[in-house]
Amino acid sequence: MTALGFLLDAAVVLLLVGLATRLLLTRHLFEAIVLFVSYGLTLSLAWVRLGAPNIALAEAALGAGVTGALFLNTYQRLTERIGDGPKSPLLEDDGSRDPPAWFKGVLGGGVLLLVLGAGWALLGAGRRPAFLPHEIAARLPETGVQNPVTGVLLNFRGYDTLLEIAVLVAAMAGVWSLDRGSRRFGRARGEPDEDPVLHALTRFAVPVTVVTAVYLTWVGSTEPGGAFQAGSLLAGAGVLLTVAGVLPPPTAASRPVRAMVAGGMAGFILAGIAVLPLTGQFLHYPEGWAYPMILGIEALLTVSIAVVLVELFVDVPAVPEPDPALESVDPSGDPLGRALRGKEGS
Amino acid sequence: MNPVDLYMLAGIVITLIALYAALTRAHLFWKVLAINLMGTGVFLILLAAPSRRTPEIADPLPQAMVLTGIVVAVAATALALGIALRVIARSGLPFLPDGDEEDQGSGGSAGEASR
Amino acid sequence: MTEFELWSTVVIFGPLLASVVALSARPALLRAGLVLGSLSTLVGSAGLWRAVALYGPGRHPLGGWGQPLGIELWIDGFGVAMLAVTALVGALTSLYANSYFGDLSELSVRDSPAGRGARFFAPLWLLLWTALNGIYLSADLFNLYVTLEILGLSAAAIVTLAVSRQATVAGMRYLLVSLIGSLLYLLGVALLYVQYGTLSLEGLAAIGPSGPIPAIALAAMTVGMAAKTALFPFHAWLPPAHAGAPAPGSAILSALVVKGSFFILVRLWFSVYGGGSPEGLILLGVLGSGAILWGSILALRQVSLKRLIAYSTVAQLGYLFVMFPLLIPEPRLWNADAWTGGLLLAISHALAKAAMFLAAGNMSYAVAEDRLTSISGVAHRLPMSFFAFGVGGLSLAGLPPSAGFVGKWLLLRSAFETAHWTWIAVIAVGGLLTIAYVLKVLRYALDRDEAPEDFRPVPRRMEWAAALLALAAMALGVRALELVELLLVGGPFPW
Amino acid sequence: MPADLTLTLVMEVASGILIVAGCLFFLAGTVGLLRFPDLYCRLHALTKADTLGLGLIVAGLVLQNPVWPARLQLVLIWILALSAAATVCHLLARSSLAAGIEPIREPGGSSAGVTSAGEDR
Repeated sequence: MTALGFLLDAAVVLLLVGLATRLLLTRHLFEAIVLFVSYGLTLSLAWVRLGAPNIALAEAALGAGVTGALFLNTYQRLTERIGDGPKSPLLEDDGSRDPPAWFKGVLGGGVLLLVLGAGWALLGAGRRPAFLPHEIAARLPETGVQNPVTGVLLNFRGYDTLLEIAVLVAAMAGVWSLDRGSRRFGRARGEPDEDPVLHALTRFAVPVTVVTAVYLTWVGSTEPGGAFQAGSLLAGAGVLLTVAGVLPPPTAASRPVRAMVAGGMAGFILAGIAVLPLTGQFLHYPEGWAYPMILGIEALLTVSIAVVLVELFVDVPAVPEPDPALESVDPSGDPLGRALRGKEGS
Repeated sequence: MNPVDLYMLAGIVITLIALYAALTRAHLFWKVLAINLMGTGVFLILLAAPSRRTPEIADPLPQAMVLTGIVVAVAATALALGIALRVIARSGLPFLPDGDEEDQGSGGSAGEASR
Repeated sequence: MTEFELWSTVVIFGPLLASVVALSARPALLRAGLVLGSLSTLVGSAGLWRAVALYGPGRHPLGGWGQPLGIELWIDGFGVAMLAVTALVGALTSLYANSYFGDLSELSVRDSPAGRGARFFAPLWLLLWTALNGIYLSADLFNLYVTLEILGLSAAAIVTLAVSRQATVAGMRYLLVSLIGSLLYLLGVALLYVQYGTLSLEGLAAIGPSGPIPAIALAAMTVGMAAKTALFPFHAWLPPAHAGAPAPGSAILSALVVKGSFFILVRLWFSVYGGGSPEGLILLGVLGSGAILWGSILALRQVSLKRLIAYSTVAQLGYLFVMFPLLIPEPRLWNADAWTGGLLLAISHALAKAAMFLAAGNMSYAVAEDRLTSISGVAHRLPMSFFAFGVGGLSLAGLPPSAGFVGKWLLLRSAFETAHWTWIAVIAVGGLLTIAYVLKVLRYALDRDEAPEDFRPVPRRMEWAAALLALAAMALGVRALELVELLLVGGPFPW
Repeated sequence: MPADLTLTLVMEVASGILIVAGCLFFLAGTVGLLRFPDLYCRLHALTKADTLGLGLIVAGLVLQNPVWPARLQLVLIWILALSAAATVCHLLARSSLAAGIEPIREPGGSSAGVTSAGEDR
């Protein structure tokens, strides 16, 4: 069994390195994106082999799923723009813009040296006594949850998770600030897709997905699962509903959408502050309150994460032709000033 | 060789070839793809190496770090693709112009052109 | 609940909560968010300053766990000084931004290319502010990584708020550099965790990292952070990004954001690695000298105002790295003059550079152009902005009584004490070049006798914000002693 | 006990056969994906062979697993994968037809058939 296991590990590792190399070397964008998704799925196999089912779930849903979907969606915009000309540099990179050979050579040599050095250093490192894992295991009962990863994420290092949500919100605000606005995606409300099969799948899959997401959020305290995995599942349901025209695409213009995006973070911060008078430290849950508070925070986060992911996926704009007014270097370096000036002139 | 060693070495190799690709592929989408791969390489090191050094107990802390890292990578990818699309919308090409080109541009020629 | 716990909560989660408020993006709430963020950081950092002055360094074990199990905030003089200057610059820049972007909303935001994006300046900036405050208080390797990512994403988004091709390209490049830099940092974190099994800076400092794996880790993290700090020769992304952003964004990026990764470098090299290796310190000093000379020469050659200031940032960041070799002249010995001098320079650069970018923003706002030739005569119409730019520039050049003067003087004194003549020469030449490029701008601004005709009035608040920052940079020199005392709490080796 | 042991042995063997058969279907599906001439044939190969292969593997695993909830979960996984594969196949074929990609009528196919999966869109 160990020999078989080793063969499987070796195959996974070879596949990973092979896929990565091919995807970085290929000149065709579509191929690269397909390889990226395959790479992500292979990687989640690797996480299972390394005894990390929590990560395998997240990798399949977020790393391969959402990221792959983001790339495909963006790719779709590019093909719309160039029509049928497959030789556009947007989709086929002939490498003519790559840096000169000497740069590649020096960098490649450096990278090779680093691979050898780091590999040698890490393989040479011996066993060390593990302190932290034992400590985490010993104090896990105090966190109110039984899944050690959830315990670390939402109690021992809850602050990191709060800031991680802030990263998502920052990316969301950044994407919104690109002002791509209310591009119609799929169909408008009240104009359901005429395709009966898609409709049937939506009606069947969305309830199942929602139930599974609720289950994943809830089970995250004892078993693999949690807000991020559940949120990305819920996002899948949201994308399906938007594509089928049941839900309007969420945009920055809609106040409930903004409220849901900010809600998870707001709830998390307020929970952290609420316990301050009782325990004196931010996010230090009072005794007996850890489990309900963690569950409440996870539920809020699940909704927030789902809305952010749907929004990031749906809100990809068509790429317009270059606008001559904006293409040239802006002389003032200050478009607001220029915009105002245009206003006054007219 | 222990299977965990394999994953750790794969992590090192993937991190560094992805770093190489991020710096040498001019196309923006490959840069974003390469940055994603570089992240996964670091995650492999982060998860495989500690369990190699302390095999007697599973360590949840690296798992929590990798989970956080995956979410951060998705967020960064979304923003990077958004800005890349705008670069294409502005210049028609998925490349960043050379630094020098850009430097010259702001001062002399473009300023004159706008007159 | 100790004072440390109370005020550090206020200083980090105040602006984070404010970003939630600002995300609603109604004009009234945007303003409310900026006010809430500014007030909480000002009050919080004042509270922490008081606490540090009374009790020395303190800590806040978040979640009640303490390191190594949980994350701790560590509050010492260096961190609080950076918090305080960030609060001051941030509050005045928020005031400025409110007029700069608010003015636009009256003119029907919808029609301008940047308009609707500008609604997201406030939430992005408040998230960025949170990340900076988080960095200055964090005592945990992985927590620093997460804050770095918030910082990088929101900063790149702020650059692309300016919609021109130049700004978009600069924002893209900035984002890529920032992401690669963060991942290099994360690689270092992974290696250190592999070796020592802890993420706590304090725990690592107690162990004293040494050996091949920590050396590779330090190298990876240093390259990543140097790229984010735009240390020569990784500086190429900085000028287009800082010059291309909207004026308040330029001030934030140039004055504050680059200090975040600089702070991490100082923490790593000194607090954690206890000085690292002497060769490494000298290498960083040499790169810093390269930045001073190369950045100043390029600044002199620029024909666009904001680009000149941006290159000046490249040069001024060089001084902060000259501090590295001077701080540890001999192993196991640290020089208090180099420490306080280098950090005073970092602080005064924040104030002066923010003043200069805001003043430059006023000038190009008035004439809608950014070329040096087009601002000729602006001094007559915008005396206050002109004054702000001049005073900021003189502080940058290190003329008394500015804070820049005190910082440079301390740095020079430490170099004299240890007879490091090369560094002295670099600092002196850099100062002369700074004066040269500041005078170049002033000459253009005073060029004509009469004011330009094609001129748009600048809101008073925008002028006041720039002038107050410049005055602060000057006044800091008069009150430098308090800051020096603060910076010495904890020193470079707090653990 | 011997009766139980025999039963267990039979179950083990049956489970093994089912799983191996499932893997063979996956192999066939993959070969079809790589070798078939056009999109519609490939879709056919993928969805039909892989769904059946997954079903066989699930059946094999159900025999191995003594816990009833886990068995139900396995079957649920198969049903979900089945419906997703069917729908996706239908949507792909429909949008390809709408985009004007003609199915190949004659056996043997045209020259377009030799492109690899990654290259057609």
